[in-house]
Amino acid sequence: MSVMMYREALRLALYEEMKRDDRVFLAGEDVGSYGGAYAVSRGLIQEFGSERLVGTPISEAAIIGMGIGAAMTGLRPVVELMYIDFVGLAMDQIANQAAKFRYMSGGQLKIPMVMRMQGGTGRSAGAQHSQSLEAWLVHIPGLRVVMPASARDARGLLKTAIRSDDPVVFIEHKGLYAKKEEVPEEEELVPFGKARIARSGSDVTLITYSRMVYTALEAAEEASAGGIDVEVIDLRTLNPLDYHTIEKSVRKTGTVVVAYEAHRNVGMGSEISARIGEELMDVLKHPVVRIGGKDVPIPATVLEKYSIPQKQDLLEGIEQAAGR
Amino acid sequence: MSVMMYREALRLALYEEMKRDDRVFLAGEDVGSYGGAYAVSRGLIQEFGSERLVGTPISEAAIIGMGIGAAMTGLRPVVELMYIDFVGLAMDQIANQAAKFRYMSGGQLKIPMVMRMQGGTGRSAGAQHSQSLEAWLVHIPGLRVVMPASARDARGLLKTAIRSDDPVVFIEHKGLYAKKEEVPEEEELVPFGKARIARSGSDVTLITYSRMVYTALEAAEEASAGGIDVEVIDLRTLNPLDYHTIEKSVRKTGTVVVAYEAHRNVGMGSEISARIGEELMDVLKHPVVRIGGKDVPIPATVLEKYSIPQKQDLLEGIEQAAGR
Amino acid sequence: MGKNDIDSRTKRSLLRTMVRIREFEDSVGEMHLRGLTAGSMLHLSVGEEAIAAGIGLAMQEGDVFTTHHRGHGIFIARGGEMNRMMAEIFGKSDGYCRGKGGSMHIADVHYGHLGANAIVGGNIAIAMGGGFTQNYRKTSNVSVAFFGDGALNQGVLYESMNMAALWDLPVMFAVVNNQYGMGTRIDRASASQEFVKRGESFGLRSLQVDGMDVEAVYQGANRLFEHSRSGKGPTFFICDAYRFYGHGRKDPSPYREKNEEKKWWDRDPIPAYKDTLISADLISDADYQEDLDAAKAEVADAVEFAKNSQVPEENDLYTYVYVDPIDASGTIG
Amino acid sequence: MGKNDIDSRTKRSLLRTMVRIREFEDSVGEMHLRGLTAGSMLHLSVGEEAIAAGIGLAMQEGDVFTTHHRGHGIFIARGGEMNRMMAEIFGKSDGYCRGKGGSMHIADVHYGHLGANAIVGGNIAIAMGGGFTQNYRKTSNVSVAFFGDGALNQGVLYESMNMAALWDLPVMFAVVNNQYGMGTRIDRASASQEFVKRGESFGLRSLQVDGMDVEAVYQGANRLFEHSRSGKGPTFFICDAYRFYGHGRKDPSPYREKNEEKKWWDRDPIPAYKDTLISADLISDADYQEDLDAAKAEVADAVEFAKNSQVPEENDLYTYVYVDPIDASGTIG
Ligand SMILES: Cc1ncc(C[n+]2csc(CCOP(=O)(O)OP(=O)(O)O)c2C)c(N)n1
Ligand SMILES: Cc1ncc(C[n+]2csc(CCOP(=O)(O)OP(=O)(O)O)c2C)c(N)n1
Ligand SMILES: [Mg+2]
Ligand SMILES: [Mg+2]
Repeated sequence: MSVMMYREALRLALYEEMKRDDRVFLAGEDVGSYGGAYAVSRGLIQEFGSERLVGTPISEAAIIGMGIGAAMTGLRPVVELMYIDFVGLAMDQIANQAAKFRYMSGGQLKIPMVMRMQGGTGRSAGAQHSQSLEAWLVHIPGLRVVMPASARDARGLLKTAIRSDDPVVFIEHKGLYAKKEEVPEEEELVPFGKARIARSGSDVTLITYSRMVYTALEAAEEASAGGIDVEVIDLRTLNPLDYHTIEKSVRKTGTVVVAYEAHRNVGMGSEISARIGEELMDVLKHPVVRIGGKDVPIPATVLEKYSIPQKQDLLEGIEQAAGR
Repeated sequence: MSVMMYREALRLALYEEMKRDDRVFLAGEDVGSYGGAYAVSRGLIQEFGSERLVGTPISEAAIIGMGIGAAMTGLRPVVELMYIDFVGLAMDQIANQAAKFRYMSGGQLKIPMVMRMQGGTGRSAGAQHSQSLEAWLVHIPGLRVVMPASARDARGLLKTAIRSDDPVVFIEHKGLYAKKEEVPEEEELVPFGKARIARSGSDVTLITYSRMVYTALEAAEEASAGGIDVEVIDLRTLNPLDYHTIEKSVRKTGTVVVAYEAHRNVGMGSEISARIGEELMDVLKHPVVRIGGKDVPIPATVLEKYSIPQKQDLLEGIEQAAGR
Repeated sequence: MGKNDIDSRTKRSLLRTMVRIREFEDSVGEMHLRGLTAGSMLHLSVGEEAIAAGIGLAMQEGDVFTTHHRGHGIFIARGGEMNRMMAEIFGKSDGYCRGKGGSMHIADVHYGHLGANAIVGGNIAIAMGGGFTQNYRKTSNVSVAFFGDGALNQGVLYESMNMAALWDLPVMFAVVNNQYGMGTRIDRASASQEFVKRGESFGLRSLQVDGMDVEAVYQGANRLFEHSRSGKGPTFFICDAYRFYGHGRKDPSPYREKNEEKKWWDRDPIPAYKDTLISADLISDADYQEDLDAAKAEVADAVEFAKNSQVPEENDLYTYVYVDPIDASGTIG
Repeated sequence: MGKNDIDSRTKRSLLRTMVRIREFEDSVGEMHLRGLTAGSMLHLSVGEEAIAAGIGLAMQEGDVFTTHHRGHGIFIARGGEMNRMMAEIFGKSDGYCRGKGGSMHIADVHYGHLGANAIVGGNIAIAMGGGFTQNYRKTSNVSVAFFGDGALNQGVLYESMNMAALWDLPVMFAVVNNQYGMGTRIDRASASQEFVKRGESFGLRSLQVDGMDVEAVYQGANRLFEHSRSGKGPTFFICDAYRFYGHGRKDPSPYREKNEEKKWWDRDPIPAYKDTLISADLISDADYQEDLDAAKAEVADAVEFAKNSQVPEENDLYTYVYVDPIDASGTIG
């Protein structure tokens, strides 16, 4: 094991996959000599040159479209949108083209492309630079959606994403890049569709993903001091969703909190809560408690923190679910 | 009352509002002399001229952006995307600009704009012309989302939308344009946030919206023959959502079916099911039954019909919910 | 024979290709009117055959392309098999897309067809990406984006042209200018008609030709492809033609002047070219008749094939959403 | 005095405006380094003052505009109140956006500012819509979209230019070309630098000027506005300048040659213009000192104002999401 930052773990994955397979390249705004807005690709251009670390103009739709065409013709592009907030400029390419062409062509075409993007709050960057828009992407069949929380998963899932033959939306969290964690020396591929039990517990199942995993772990520690033993599930991939792990945990605890940073209304948490309510009502001791981001644009400045769930909110949710 | 088609009811609303307020105009591809792809605006150009029936180039992002700027400066634009499937080209303008500028400007700017678009299956038009993407829009605070099922509501809600000071996404259904219904002679404004009981019943609450209301009504009739009395709720507006009416009905019936044409995963139905499960578990006699579109791209051709809920699916859902 | 002269075999091919397209389109239009095709939409390229044939025959093996929603003719010019095209348009299992795509989404990796597209402009950046691969792999192949005049006002075109020019990608942006986007005449959609300048201002070698003149298209395409194949970057090729039928087969185009239609019908690229070749003694009447008969037979076969092919079944709904299977524990979200 | 001559009052105003912007920007940058501003992002327009002053002073009452993320200077030139700007950048309740927008979303309906925008190119079509209203109402006002060279490759620019040209809207597309988009030099982003041609090819009256020369900018803007105010349609105005600081205030711009930076710093628009006006006896040293002192005082006041303003409270989170109240039965979805 070596200790490295989330951004370094991502860089390691890119490095390993680009070394392994010369069809893999990275394209996006300032990914080359600048090294990426969050320094994920820093240094890679020295290794791979500007043919494979392709700095692009500010043209989000064409960046994704280029990746689709390159993937259809045999390359394995990793394309980057600097912020997930810009995905609205490219949703046609992502949802109408990348997601659908395999199906529409009756299985003839395949699009082995990873779309890296970065979201979430934490830098008071305002309503157009702080969003969590994964719900848009999970809603569209044909895409895979991956949201790693830990450095280890960041590396292992990015490698799996690059080897996947399907278009994968890979969403990093801007608040995690500098977080240090252990990552195995040896190569590791983390499979899609397998959630991680970030903390095991017996009283309450707390389901979450991406940066909220850490808030959940803190809340779980505090709750355990109060005698509530919380199991924290880190979903890791939202599509495919590892419902199996969710179900097993809920059958054990009978109580669920779902927490997510995105707007609460019609979010990933809505789907999880709905599905548990529909399929596991008989084992639920208490209704699912769902805690999402507020349904307001995300303010710049100090107001930002009120717009997304804080540890205290999760704690209250845990207590509520546990019937305290 | 006079009997008219859904498209005529929409045209009537446009006519009435344009007559009443000369700040109102309609802009979109082929809305002028062509009369709109689904003939909604046919004939209006003769009345209002090309200054107010503005045929645009095929530039979805700029169409919405133009509407935003026009709305900010005092006009009341109705802009049209020919198919909701094209919304991916304009999501930045809709979700980052129209939805957020009032908030980001601390209440200084307002955007009284209606974005008309049209979705759904029924014409085997393929994966890029048949989608129901309302979930993307409902997820974004700052937008209103309206989906009329009946001709009467089409007119009354469009009038309310045009008079709203907020950006409204107004989603028509391609399968409804030719449907004839009674519409009052006198002016009628249908308020936002009020669902309609399309059929009252006591055993099962069936919640739906847009064209699926008709499938629901048919299924309800058949179920009643089998002794299950179904209440059909037509939501009419998805944001604001009339949860009050939902709750009242669910408290009465204790059994819920939610049906929608959009992809099932992370859809509007997920939110409704989640919320009922979370807030009304104590009154539920049976878990919520949720029936959505399949999580596959929508095929052109005969396969289309299998991709969205049919009467038979709703009937089975009703029976399941009723514990038959 | 000079460098730019066209040999007589090629001339006959150009004519034959146009004839094959016209026969296919006329027939598929007829089938649509008879209710035999699946889906409500069918866009014919009758009147645009010289563009499909001219560019299509200038392309080479290994070249790739994408088309807009009006792409039957282009694909036929690139080798598209009428049987599987017709079956797809009928919505049948033997169709190119197994009945999932329909007229607007035909694709064939084998012939380099990366897909027809129902989003105006949606195919452009994808073709640019095909050129990216060709450049990455240092091939001398090209990639062509075919699109209509309506797509000239989709922003992604300019993003794509800029990127292609920036990296000298071997991409042709080919405008099938049929003067209309649905009911909107080109001058009501594009403020300036100086399209060559648009391309040049982004650094593309640009050319506009009479798209009713198949030789002009063919020679123009050859010149532009030469530019790209030799590593000099992308090109912008505007070919002016006319959409003889309506936007969809059933659209009577009330928004067009009958005079205007007549003017263009009089310039129908097929009979004129046939006459030219016959008067120049490059082909005989019998040659032409042979090609026409063969085309008719090919189309008739395709109709039979399509009729006899199976309708997809409910289970087919779920195939080809993803490539990678997900192991048992992961249900698809 | 000839038609294009600038009177001395205006010259002093141009200089004073640049000085006010520079003082504001230097101060706000300092506050950012001291951690007094809210949010991680602060983009300064130091080096671009001549563009803001030159276009800003050529605008008239009733004109509207939108800016990109680097818009402080432009807004100051259009009347923006430093107090409320500074308070907004500090994230305070007395800020223009009540602490919800921050540096990148300042707006002021009163002065026609329809909002700064953090999406590159996101503001362009909105300004075009402002021009739509002016045309609809038959005013002689104009609408200006200010954006950076990076936005030259966003498709929505070309969609918007085409629409504006098609309908003769009084819109200026104003490029604040500071040679870089983050770490990407303009020639690595735009294949061709012939931007004037890009505008012309869409039918816009187009002009490129030295954006370090405030009089050139002012005169160019006047000429172009005249064109639009007289109903002749939109214009495209490229002004070349340089971003003296990094992309954000804290970015040391390692990707730029120090030589290049020096070359541009040597062309700093403010001292040069001051010297010109003084040597031409149009203003005195004392005049300049007076203006400078006033600017410093104004900025110092703004800082005090911002410091003393309240921080927004949790409840403020929920205001201004919508205009229309929803009656009691309708919970917000
Ligand atoms: C993004 C988008 N906007 C609108 C449409 C609806 N539409 C389909 S074809 C068409 C006209 C396209 O004109 P053109 O590009 O000239 O192609 P043509 O039909 O003339 O071959 C329109 C507006 C669409 N399919 N996609
Ligand atoms: C659509 C979009 N893509 C990328 C970004 C990230 N970004 C912010 S500023 C910037 C550079 C913009 O360059 P330019 O337009 O020249 O403006 P400048 O910063 O030089 O004033 C980038 C890439 C963004 N905000 N929006
Ligand atoms: Mg056309
Ligand atoms: Mg710049």
